[in-house]
This record gives sequence, C-alpha cells and structure tokens, in this order.
Amino acid sequence: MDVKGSGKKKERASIFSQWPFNKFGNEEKWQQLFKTLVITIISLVAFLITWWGLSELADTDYLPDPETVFRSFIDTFQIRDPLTGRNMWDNIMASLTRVMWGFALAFATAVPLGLAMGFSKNADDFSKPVVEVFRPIPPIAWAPIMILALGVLLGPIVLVFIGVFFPLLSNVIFGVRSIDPILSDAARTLGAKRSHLFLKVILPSTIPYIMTGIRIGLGIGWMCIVAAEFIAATGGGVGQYIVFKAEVGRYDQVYAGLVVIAILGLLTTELSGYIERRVSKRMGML
Amino acid sequence: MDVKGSGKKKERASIFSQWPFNKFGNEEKWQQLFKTLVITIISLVAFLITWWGLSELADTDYLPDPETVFRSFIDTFQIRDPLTGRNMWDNIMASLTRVMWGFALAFATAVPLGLAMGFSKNADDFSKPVVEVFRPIPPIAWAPIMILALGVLLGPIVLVFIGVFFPLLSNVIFGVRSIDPILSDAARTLGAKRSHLFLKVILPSTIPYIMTGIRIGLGIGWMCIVAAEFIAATGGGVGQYIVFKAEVGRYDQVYAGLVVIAILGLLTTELSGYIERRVSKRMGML
Amino acid sequence: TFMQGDSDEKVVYWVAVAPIDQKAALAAGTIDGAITWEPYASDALLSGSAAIYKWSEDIWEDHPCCVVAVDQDYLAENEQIVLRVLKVHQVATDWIYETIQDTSSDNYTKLLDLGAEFSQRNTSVVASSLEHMILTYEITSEFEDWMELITEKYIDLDLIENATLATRGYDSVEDFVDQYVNSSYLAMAEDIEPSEEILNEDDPVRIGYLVGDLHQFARVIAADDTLWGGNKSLFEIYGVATVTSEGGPYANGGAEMDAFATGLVDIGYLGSPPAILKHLNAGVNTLIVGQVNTVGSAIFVDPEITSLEDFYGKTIATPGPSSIQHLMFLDYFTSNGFTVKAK
Amino acid sequence: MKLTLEKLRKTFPLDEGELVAIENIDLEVESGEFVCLLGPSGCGKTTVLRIIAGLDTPTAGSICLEGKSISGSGSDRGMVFQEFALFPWRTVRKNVEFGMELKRVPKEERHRISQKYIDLVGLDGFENAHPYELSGGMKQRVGIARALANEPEVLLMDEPFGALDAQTRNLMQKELLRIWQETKKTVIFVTHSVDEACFLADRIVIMSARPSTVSEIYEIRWPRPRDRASVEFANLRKQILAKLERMVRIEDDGTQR
Amino acid sequence: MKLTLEKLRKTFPLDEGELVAIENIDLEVESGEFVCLLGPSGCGKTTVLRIIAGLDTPTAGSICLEGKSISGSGSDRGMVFQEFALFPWRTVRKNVEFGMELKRVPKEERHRISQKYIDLVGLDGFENAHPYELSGGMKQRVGIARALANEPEVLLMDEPFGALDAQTRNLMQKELLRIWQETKKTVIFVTHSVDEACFLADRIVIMSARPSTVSEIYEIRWPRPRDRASVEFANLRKQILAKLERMVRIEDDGTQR
Ligand SMILES: Nc1ncnc2c1ncn2[C@@H]1O[C@H](COP(=O)(O)OP(=O)(O)OP(=O)(O)O)[C@@H](O)[C@H]1O
Ligand SMILES: Nc1ncnc2c1ncn2[C@@H]1O[C@H](COP(=O)(O)OP(=O)(O)OP(=O)(O)O)[C@@H](O)[C@H]1O
Ligand SMILES: [Mg+2]
Ligand SMILES: [Mg+2]
Repeated sequence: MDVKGSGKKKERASIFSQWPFNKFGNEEKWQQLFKTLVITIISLVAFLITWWGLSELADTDYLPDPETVFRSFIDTFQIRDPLTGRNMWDNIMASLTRVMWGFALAFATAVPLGLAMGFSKNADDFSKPVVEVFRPIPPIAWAPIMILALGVLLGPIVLVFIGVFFPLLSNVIFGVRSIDPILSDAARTLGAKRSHLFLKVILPSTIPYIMTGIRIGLGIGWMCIVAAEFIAATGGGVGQYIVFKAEVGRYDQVYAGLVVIAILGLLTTELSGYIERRVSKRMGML
Repeated sequence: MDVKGSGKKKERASIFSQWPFNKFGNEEKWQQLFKTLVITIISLVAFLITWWGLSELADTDYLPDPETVFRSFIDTFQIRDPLTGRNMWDNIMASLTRVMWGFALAFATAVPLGLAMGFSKNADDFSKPVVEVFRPIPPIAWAPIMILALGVLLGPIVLVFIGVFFPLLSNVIFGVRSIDPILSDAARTLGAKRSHLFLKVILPSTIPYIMTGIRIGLGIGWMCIVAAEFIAATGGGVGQYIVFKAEVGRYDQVYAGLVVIAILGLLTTELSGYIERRVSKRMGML
Repeated sequence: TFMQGDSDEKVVYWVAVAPIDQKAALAAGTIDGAITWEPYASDALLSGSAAIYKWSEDIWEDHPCCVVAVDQDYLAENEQIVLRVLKVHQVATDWIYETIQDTSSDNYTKLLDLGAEFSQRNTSVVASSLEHMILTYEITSEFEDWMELITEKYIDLDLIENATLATRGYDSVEDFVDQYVNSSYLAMAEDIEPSEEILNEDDPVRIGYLVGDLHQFARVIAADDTLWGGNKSLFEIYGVATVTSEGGPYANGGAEMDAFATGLVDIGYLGSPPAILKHLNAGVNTLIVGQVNTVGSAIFVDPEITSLEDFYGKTIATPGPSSIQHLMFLDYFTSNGFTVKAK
Repeated sequence: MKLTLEKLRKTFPLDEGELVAIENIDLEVESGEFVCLLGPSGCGKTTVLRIIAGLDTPTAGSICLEGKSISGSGSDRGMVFQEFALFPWRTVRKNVEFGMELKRVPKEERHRISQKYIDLVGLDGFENAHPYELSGGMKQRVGIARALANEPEVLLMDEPFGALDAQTRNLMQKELLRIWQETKKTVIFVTHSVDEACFLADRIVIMSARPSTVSEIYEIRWPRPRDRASVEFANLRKQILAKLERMVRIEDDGTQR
Repeated sequence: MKLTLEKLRKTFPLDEGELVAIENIDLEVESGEFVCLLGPSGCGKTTVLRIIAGLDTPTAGSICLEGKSISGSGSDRGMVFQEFALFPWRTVRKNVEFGMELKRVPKEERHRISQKYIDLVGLDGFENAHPYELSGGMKQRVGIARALANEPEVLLMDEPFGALDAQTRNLMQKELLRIWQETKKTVIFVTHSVDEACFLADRIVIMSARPSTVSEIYEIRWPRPRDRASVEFANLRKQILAKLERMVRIEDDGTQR
C-alpha cells in the first residue's frame, strides 16, 4: 500500500481524537472499548445471519450455510481425503513449503540486486530495462507456461518467486534511494569510504524497507501459490484441494478451503507485519 | 508499495547526487544521459541474445526464440484465431471490459465505504470485522466458486471487483485518517460544521489516496482477470487466449499473449500513475 | 474398503494432467503413465514413446463413457429440438459405424480427415482411436447398471455425501438412475424425419463438447456440411440451428457441467461421471438422454512398465478426479491391492 | 471585543490518572489589544488558544466574549497556526475565501473581500498560486489573510512565525503590526521568542510551567515601531529571559526522560 | 589548525546555464578560533561548509589546512548538521563510536573515548538510548559528541541549534562554549541568528547574497560569557541586523517568484 510522505506533523493522533465525541476520560475509554466490542459482535453475528439467510433463500449449492462449512472445515483436518490420501494439514504444509521456497529464492536474488541497483547507477542502468520488461506481467500469467516448462513441482515455486521478487526489489531499491543523504554525508565526514557507506549506512537503513517488501511480497506470494495450485500441483496444496473439490462439486469443502487460505494469509501477513514493526522500531524508523 | 514517511528532508535529490562521480556539469549531464542510453541498449540486446541463446541451447518448445515470438505477436493482431474466431484486439477488448466493470463496481462501493469507515467510528466498528474476514482471502482463491456461482461472464468481473476493492478501501480509509488534523482545526475556526468538514476538507484531501488505491488496485485487477480467464471465460480475453494456446502447444503464441498482458498492465499502471501524480500535484500533495 | 491397499510399498501416485499434455509430461519424465481418452491414448502409442498398458475394456469390460445430457428447462420448452439433435446423433453415429466397416472408402478417408482436423492429430491416430472405442447411442440396462455402480463408488469415496441423494429427492441409487437416465427421448427421436425448415433459426441450440475428444466424433461429423450431399450439415438437414456453447469446447466434463449450471449449454456431450457428480452435488439440472460411446480409454505408460509390480511408486496422470478415467484408475489399482495417493 | 478567561482549567486523560495541562488561568483581554503569551515549552499556550478557539473544551472555567459565554468553534474567533494549515488543494484566493464559502457569501462579494485581504497582506499577484508554490513567509500571509477575511472579533495566533527564518520573521512582524493597526482586531499571539513578544505586544503574559497559571504580566507602553537596540528593550528582554530560563531549568530537571 | 580558503568558487549546473552559488571567497581561520558565518538565506553558507568538509568539490579555488591543500572528506574535519544526522538505528554510544569503528579502534579504547565525549556533552546515562528517544537538544549533543570523538582539527557546524526552541538553544550555546574552551578546536559555525553569532563568535563573517563573497567581517573581543543585555551587544546586533535586512530586501525583490 502506498503511503504518502507525511511531512512533519504534530503528535496529535488523528482528526478524531479532537472531535468532541472522541474526547474520553479514562472510564469513558473503557466504555468506548466495550461499545466497540459490542458492535464487533453485532457485526459478526449480522454477517453470519446474512450468510445463513442468503444460503437458505438462494437455495443454491454454491452457497452452503455456515454450519455445514464449519463442519467440513473441522473434518478436513481430521479425515484424510479419499482421492488424495491427504488431510488439510498435509495440504497446508505443501502450500507453505512452496511459498517458502519461492520466497527464499526471491529474497536471495531481489535483495542483492536491489541493493546493487539502488547503489550503483551502472547496475541500475543495466538491470532496469530487463526488470521493466518482466515487471508488468502479472505473475499468474506465467502459470501455464511455467507449469508446463518447469513441471508441477518447480513451476508453482517459480510463480511465487516471480510474485515476491518484484515488490521486494522495488522496496529494496526504494529503501536504498530513500536514505537521507545527510546520513551518508555524516558518515563521510566521519571518515567513511565507499564500502563503509554500503555496509554501515545503506545496508542497515534498508532493512525496514526489506521487511515491508517481504510483507507485501508474501501477500502476493499467497495469491500466486493458490493460482498455481489451481492450474497444477503435485504434493497437495490448499489451492489444489479447492479445485479438486470444485471439480467434484463439494462446495462446502471449497468454502472450507477458502477459510483455510484466509487464515494462512492472515497469519503470514500479520506475522511479517509484526516483525516489520519491530524491526522498524529497532532501526529507529518509527 | 509501502513507503515510509520521509519526514522533512532537504531538497537534495538522493544520496548519489552528492557522490563525486555523479557531480555533472551541463555537458556532462548529456554525456551521462548518453551513457544511460548506451547501457540500456546493451542491456536489452544482451537480454535478447540470452533469450535467443537459451532457446537455441535448451531446444525446447517451451522457449521459442524472440523472433518467432515477435512474429506471432504481430500475427495475433492481424489474423483471426481459427479456434475462437477472434484476433488479439477482440481479446484485449474482452479483458479490458471485464477489468473496467470490476473496477467500476469496486470504485462505487469501496470509496463510499472507505469514507464512512474513515470518518465514523461506528461505521468502522461495524464494517471492519466483516471486511477483515474477507480481506485475507486472495481474490484468485474465489475463482472456482465465483465462476460457478455467477457464471463465466459475471464471475471474472466479481474477481476483479474483489481484487480492486480491498486495496482501494484501505487507501481511502488511510487517506481519511491521514488528514492533518490541523486542517480540520483550521476549517472549524473558519466556521465549518461537520458536513462542511466532510465535503470541503476530507473529500478533497482523500482524492490523492483514492488515486493511489486505483493504481494499486488496477495492478491486482489485471492479475485477477488473467487468472479468471485461465479458469473460465466466454467472449475471449487475453488470459483465455494464453490457456488455449498453451493447451494446443503453440508456445510462441503463449509468449505473444504474455507480451500483450505486459503491455496492457504497463499502460494501465503508467496511466493511472500519471493521473495520480497529476492529481497529487494539483491537490498540493507533492 | 475401496481405498485400502495391503502394503506400504504398493503405492501408486496420481496427478491431474490435461489429456493433451500427458504425452509431453511422459516424455519429460514428470509422469510414468497416464489414463486417458481417445485420441490421446492412440497418440501416445503411435508416437512410439509410450506403450498401452491396458485398454479400458480390459479393466472394465463394456464400461460406459460419454453421454448426451440436456438441460431440463431447455428440454421442457424445446422438446422438438432435443429430439432432432438426438436423431442427428443417432444418424451420425450409425454413419460412422458403417463407414468404418470399409476402410478403403472415400467416406472413411473423409472421416479420418475430419477427426484429424478436430483433434489436431494425424489420421493414423484417428484410425487407431476408431478401432478402440465403440460409438453408440442406445441406453441399455447394462448402462443403467453401470451408472448405479459408479454412483455407489462415489458414495463410498465420500465424493457424494450419503444424505445428498435424499436432498435431491431420490430414495435410492436405483431411484436416482431411474429418474436421471431417460431413454424415452431416444425412442421418440427414431421417428424424426429431415426438415426443410429450420425450427430454431433465431435461437440456435447451444451444444457443449470437450476439446479434441474423439469419443464425441458423432457431433463432429454431424456439424460438417460436406458429407451429406449439398452444403448442409446434418443438423440443418434435420431442421436445427446449432452453435458451440460459449466457453466451449471444454477441457473436461466438470467444466461443461459448470457451463450447464450457468445456463450456457442446452445440450452437451460429456462423460457420465461428471454428469452424475455435478447433478447430485451441485444440483445442476440436467438429464441423461443418450449414450455416446463405451470403452475407448487406456492406460499408457513408459514402455518399461509391463506388469503391476512395475507400478510401485510410479506416478500416473489422470484427466482429473471427476473423470471416469480417474474412477477406473482408482478402482483398478485399489482392487489390485495398491494404495492410491495423490502426488 | 473584550475577551475574559475565568478559572480556566484543562486536564488530559493519561493511561493512568490525568495530566493537568492548565491549572487555573484568569485573563482579561481588552478590545483591540495585542497580547503575547510566553511560557516554557509544554506549559499549555497552545491549549489556551485552542480552548478560546473552541477546538478544545475546558475541563472547568469559562470564556466570555463581550460578557457572553461561548462554547464550540465559531467564525468570531479566527486562528493562525504555526504550521500554516493552508488547504493545499486550494489556491491562495480559494483559501482566503474558505470561510465565506461556508457562509454562502455570494461570489462577487467573496471575491471583493478576498481581494481586499490578499492586498492587505501583500500577496496581490499570487491569487491563483497554490500553497506549494509559496515560501514560508508567503504561506503565513495567506493564513493571516484567511483568518482576517472571515472578519473575526479575535485573532488567535499560535507561533505564526516560528517556522520562518530570522530575516523573514522580522519583516512579518512589521507587516503584522501594520495589519493590526489597520483592522483593529483583538490579537492573542503565542510565541517562544522574547524578542518578538517585546517587539509586538501591548501586554506580555508569562505562563508558568505545567500545571500552569499566569505567572506574570508585563505591560509595554512604548510607541511603535519599537527599537530593538534600545536599552529599555534590552532590559525587558533580559528580565523576561532570566525568568523563563529559571522555569526551563526547573522543567529540564523534572522531565528529561 | 589554521584553515585557509582561497578564491573559492562554486557553481551548480542548472537546466540552462549554471547557478553561481559562491563567486569568490577568501578567508583565513586561525587555529582554535571560533568563527560564525552569517548571511541571507541561500547565499551559500552551507555550500562553504560542505566544501570545507569535502562533501562538495569547489569549482575553483582551494582549501588548505595548515598550508596543505586538501580534497575529499576526511576525519580531520568534523561536521555537525542542522538536521542532527544521527544514525537512527544506532544507540547514542554507537553513534559516537561510528568514526572510531571505521578506523578499527579497539573496542575498549573506543568505549573509553566515547564515554569521555558523552560525559562532556552531558549525556551520561543515555549511552544506550536510541535517537528517537531523545529530545532535539539531546540529539544535537550526540551530534557534537560524535564529531568530537573523531578528534577532528576543525569543527564545522551548520545551524546546529536552528531546530531547537529558544530556551534550549540558549542552554546549548553555553554548553558549546564550554566544550570549545575545553577541547580548543577550530570552529566554523553557520547561523541565521545574529544574536547567536554575537554571543558565540570571535569573528563574524558576513556573506553577501548570491553570487556571494565575504561582505564584511566583525571581530568581537569581548570576554565570555557575554551579556546579551549590554549596550554594546545590542548595538552590534542592530548594526548586523540592519545590514542583513538590506540584503534580504534586495534579494526579496529579485527572487520572489
Ligand atoms: N490532545 C492531548 N492529549 C494529551 N495531552 C495533551 C494534548 N494536547 C496537549 N497535551 C499536553 O498538554 C500540555 C500543554 O500542551 P500545549 O501544546 O498547549 O503546550 P505549549 O505551551 O503550546 O507548548 P509548545 O511551546 O511546545 O508549543 C503538554 O504537556 C502536552 O503534552
Ligand atoms: N546540489 C545543489 N544543486 C543545485 N543548486 C544547489 C545545490 N546546493 C545548493 N544549491 C544552491 O546554491 C545556493 C546556496 O545554497 P546553500 O544551501 O549553501 O545556502 P545557505 O546559505 O546555506 O542557505 P540557508 O541559509 O537557507 O541554509 C542556493 O541558491 C541553492 O539553491
Ligand atoms: Mg504550542
Ligand atoms: Mg544552509
């Protein structure tokens, strides 16, 4: 997500902390928290009721009711699928493993390349045209050819790689370029040579940007792995589970798969977001 | 892409404008431009040669040489495909139409919802739980069920809608929350009531964030439409073209399709990026 | 039960690979064999890089395969059209049957050419395919028995939940097949005569079929306008306007059933298992009104595989879990004591 | 218009307990008077201005304008912010006309009034410029014109020249005095610069460190323009500085970390 | 150490033609001297410091340190920046030790030296704090300690107190004088505040507006600590202010828009 530079701003949290209705004393703060909780619960209950109502009303198999989905969700973790011999844990492990491999590959290439492109104009001039040729191709568009050419094992990993690579690269380059020039000036007046600059100024101050790239990249990585597993995969995978189930028409299980994907995506982005915030704070970039 | 708040910074372009090797006089500036041009050309030529070499070396159908791909690329625009009776223009129009519909739907819903959620805590408390339930599901994961439930026409549009909706929503909410509270203070001292605040302060200052959301959303929208067209499409589409061609083993045409996708993606994001910069500038948010 | 093998080594893996890609996958070594329909079995065989391990008739003798399914709403309003299409199906099937009796005739050559064009394979592949599949339309009691067996296997596999039959208003598997397979239209179609007038000029019937699938040869030749004297297709001769359904031809029967569900197909050629699965699981409102072929599938393998023991630990491609080939594969290997796992 | 602050108190809730930003402030400002607020950082000067402007509500006490108690923001009290607080998407003219737009002043009149104040602050020729095209000093002139164009009774200014460099600041001080003399507004002006306060104010109100009260009031009767190099100027400056420095010292020990 | 600037000239390329930032600057700074640079905004004060620091190369002219011509940055000239320029990911100690790390000074010695300068600027107890935990004044102390810990011959300070509020600024000025007297460095100090310059400098060098030259040099022989309220102080202040104001006026007319 793009975030505009904020400029210097007074430490007043938001437009709302000043609006009269948001001026709370301490006891009122608890009241407010309680109100939020109640509204959240109302909201989720309303959501479930709407879902239930719609599934009753529409009376279509494409929208099973929440209870059925919940039961299928629980079952998929406990019962091995007769077609594949796998339960949901196996599928999760399979998807996770692919995401991690693709991610590792992307990390190992995008970070050094990004540092080089950010740091050296020649490296940038040389790499940029090629990067710009590939960047606008949505990673998923590669799916048919990659899975054919590289097989059902390597293909999905390469798709994740492509998906993670570009946001990570952009963020690393942006990170290197965002370094306040005054910091490198300061380093130079303290006697820093070029290699010092790279190791002691550029590298550390790029770390939070790398973390941001990781968070965004992982989000896209999940998207890619699901799409790749839709098209072809061996060794299971949640995406594969979903297509197989859609193919035989077990839509309750399709929704259960969606729930699993949602939870996994949430966990990875929350986790990397948490690490990102910790690192940013540690690096003094609040 | 996330961009850290930059704080106040002197107007010195980058760390490199100060580095001795980048200190150029006017004539040197031209030299530098020329050098960049030369390196860019070298880079692209090297890329083409590598491609050519690899395709010769690997001698696989999965990697046709650039010339073949280029010829197929030209042909697809001129010759109607015997299977589908469509040329590439038809496919592009089909994909574009879907993206635009999905985008329009997302815009019409995410912007008002985002404004409401950003502006009113109650709206936020109520909508957030439901939004957070759906956000972590990669839009593409919906493909099998959406295409079944809503059909090959509406399904892909809904996928694009889902893909665009969430980044747009996040950016609108973020935009409303990012408004410098001092601006609403200023408006209030000038006599603004709540509705004034909304129309004259919040709405205008959110526009650049909406534009950012649009740019990011369109990128994801392209990803979704390609994936959706892989899974099912009627009325053509570049994604459909690619799977059909992969199915019949015409990999040169698969690559031609990738090139088309790349160009389309580039055009939409460049265009929306351009509009975004113009709007930001017009709105005084440089 | 159905899935249980008796030892840990006796494992065979499967992976979903579209029939059109299976030959290349074998060549690339990502699979060791595949179960597939025609022309892909013959194609693999004649390419020399694969051997046929078993033709499907040697696994499930006389097993059914593709069927003609019709959208029930369409049938209710356009019974005449459906009957005419069925008639065409009968005529075309009979024509092929006769034509292949004399392989030296011009018609035979034409047939091979049409098959080659449709399947993007050469004529010898088409000829071989024609030898290994039996094109038919009759709905027989054997066919109905098979349909019951298939449905029961799916229930065994939990691909269809036990309660689903009742949800759809069927008392038993028998009752389901009784209602879902209806031979009366086929019988009525017998009496249809050619017609000068096109009945549905403005509203052509939307026919679904699978990519390059030679089981569905009858539709291919019926749509040809050079075979029947004059420049009319067999459909036109019998007074129906046709069009390929949107999104078609489909990669597999599951996709075609989805197209049925979204109202894009009126009449379709597809495998019987997806017609069963999607009708019961997803309530797709279709009816089986005719057969298309029996047998005509095969397991092709790396030539080094010659016996059951050679399959230990090997990977076999199937067109996907809703196909009859997949079911046959499962049944064959589990009944021979294998544990079947997805790769 | 006469402005009276009576027993003003303001607390902010903390995670535990509360922060007493303002203990007790009593102050009377005469109509047309120019009052400067001085005090150590964090003593609540901004808070006082915000309460007067109606942007914050006092925990206790009242504010009266010409004897009438007021609450909430209103266009009778204009405010000029240290951060300029211009609407970045509006041109200079559109910024100045903001308040009139809300009041639905007809277009021609709006135009006439905005032109008058733009001329007054010396920005004619820049009517159609956007804030990002202006220097800091010019931006603050827009802020002043915008507040004035709304024709408030009281003008509240929170360190308006704090972000300007020394030379521009001196110029702006002279301009402000000129405008004040022309428009005869009541002005309450917060600053950190003792020099600035001595140069501008009729009265300088010194606030004590938090929890703050009015610590001392200096009345300055010298004519304007004032001579910064005069002995009396230097003496007053020194006196106030010494007082402030004592406060800061105390504060420094108390609050650093 | 004695620092000599000779016929210094610096131009920046523009889209068309070039900008002559510095026309011609000649200046000698004695060892241990405290020199303040004053001049209108944009006249090239920062540029001069950056050239001395070796962060920019002069278009013409030379800089000599103790008679030896120098080029490129080096640890013999330390710089303190207006923006503090601390490494945000390093603690106070690690910031102060940065230069020594580059020189591979052994850990114990590094520790000893950094502690010495941290104590000198009065930050003991904050060794392990990160910059974001410090106030502006404390940050600038770290900046000064960091520059000093590298034991440069010349200390270049570019508006180091510009971002601080008035009271903190006064404190820091006194601290700086104390440190300077203890370490006996040569100091070149850029400021916008005439007051500050008068309070600190042995000599005040006034630069003219762009293209700039040295316009005037004031030598101040008063003892320290100086009395801001003295008549002579006020007079010098007034004299310099008037001179600067004239320059700004001229510049204002010439460059506004
Ligand atoms: N919204 C708020 N919530 C909590 N505390 C606040 C809030 N606004 C101000 N404060 C606290 O109230 C005290 C007074 O703040 P105020 O901004 O009025 O001081 P000030 O005198 O204007 O300071 P400065 O000279 O730095 O501008 C400070 O301690 C501040 O931290
Ligand atoms: N890298 C650069 N490229 C082009 N012009 C520059 C560059 N650095 C400075 N200048 C120009 O050179 C002139 C002198 O700049 P400099 O920053 O040295 O002024 P200054 O006296 O320090 O100003 P201030 O008082 O505002 O800090 C200015 O007109 C500035 O715009
Ligand atoms: Mg304040
Ligand atoms: Mg400067």
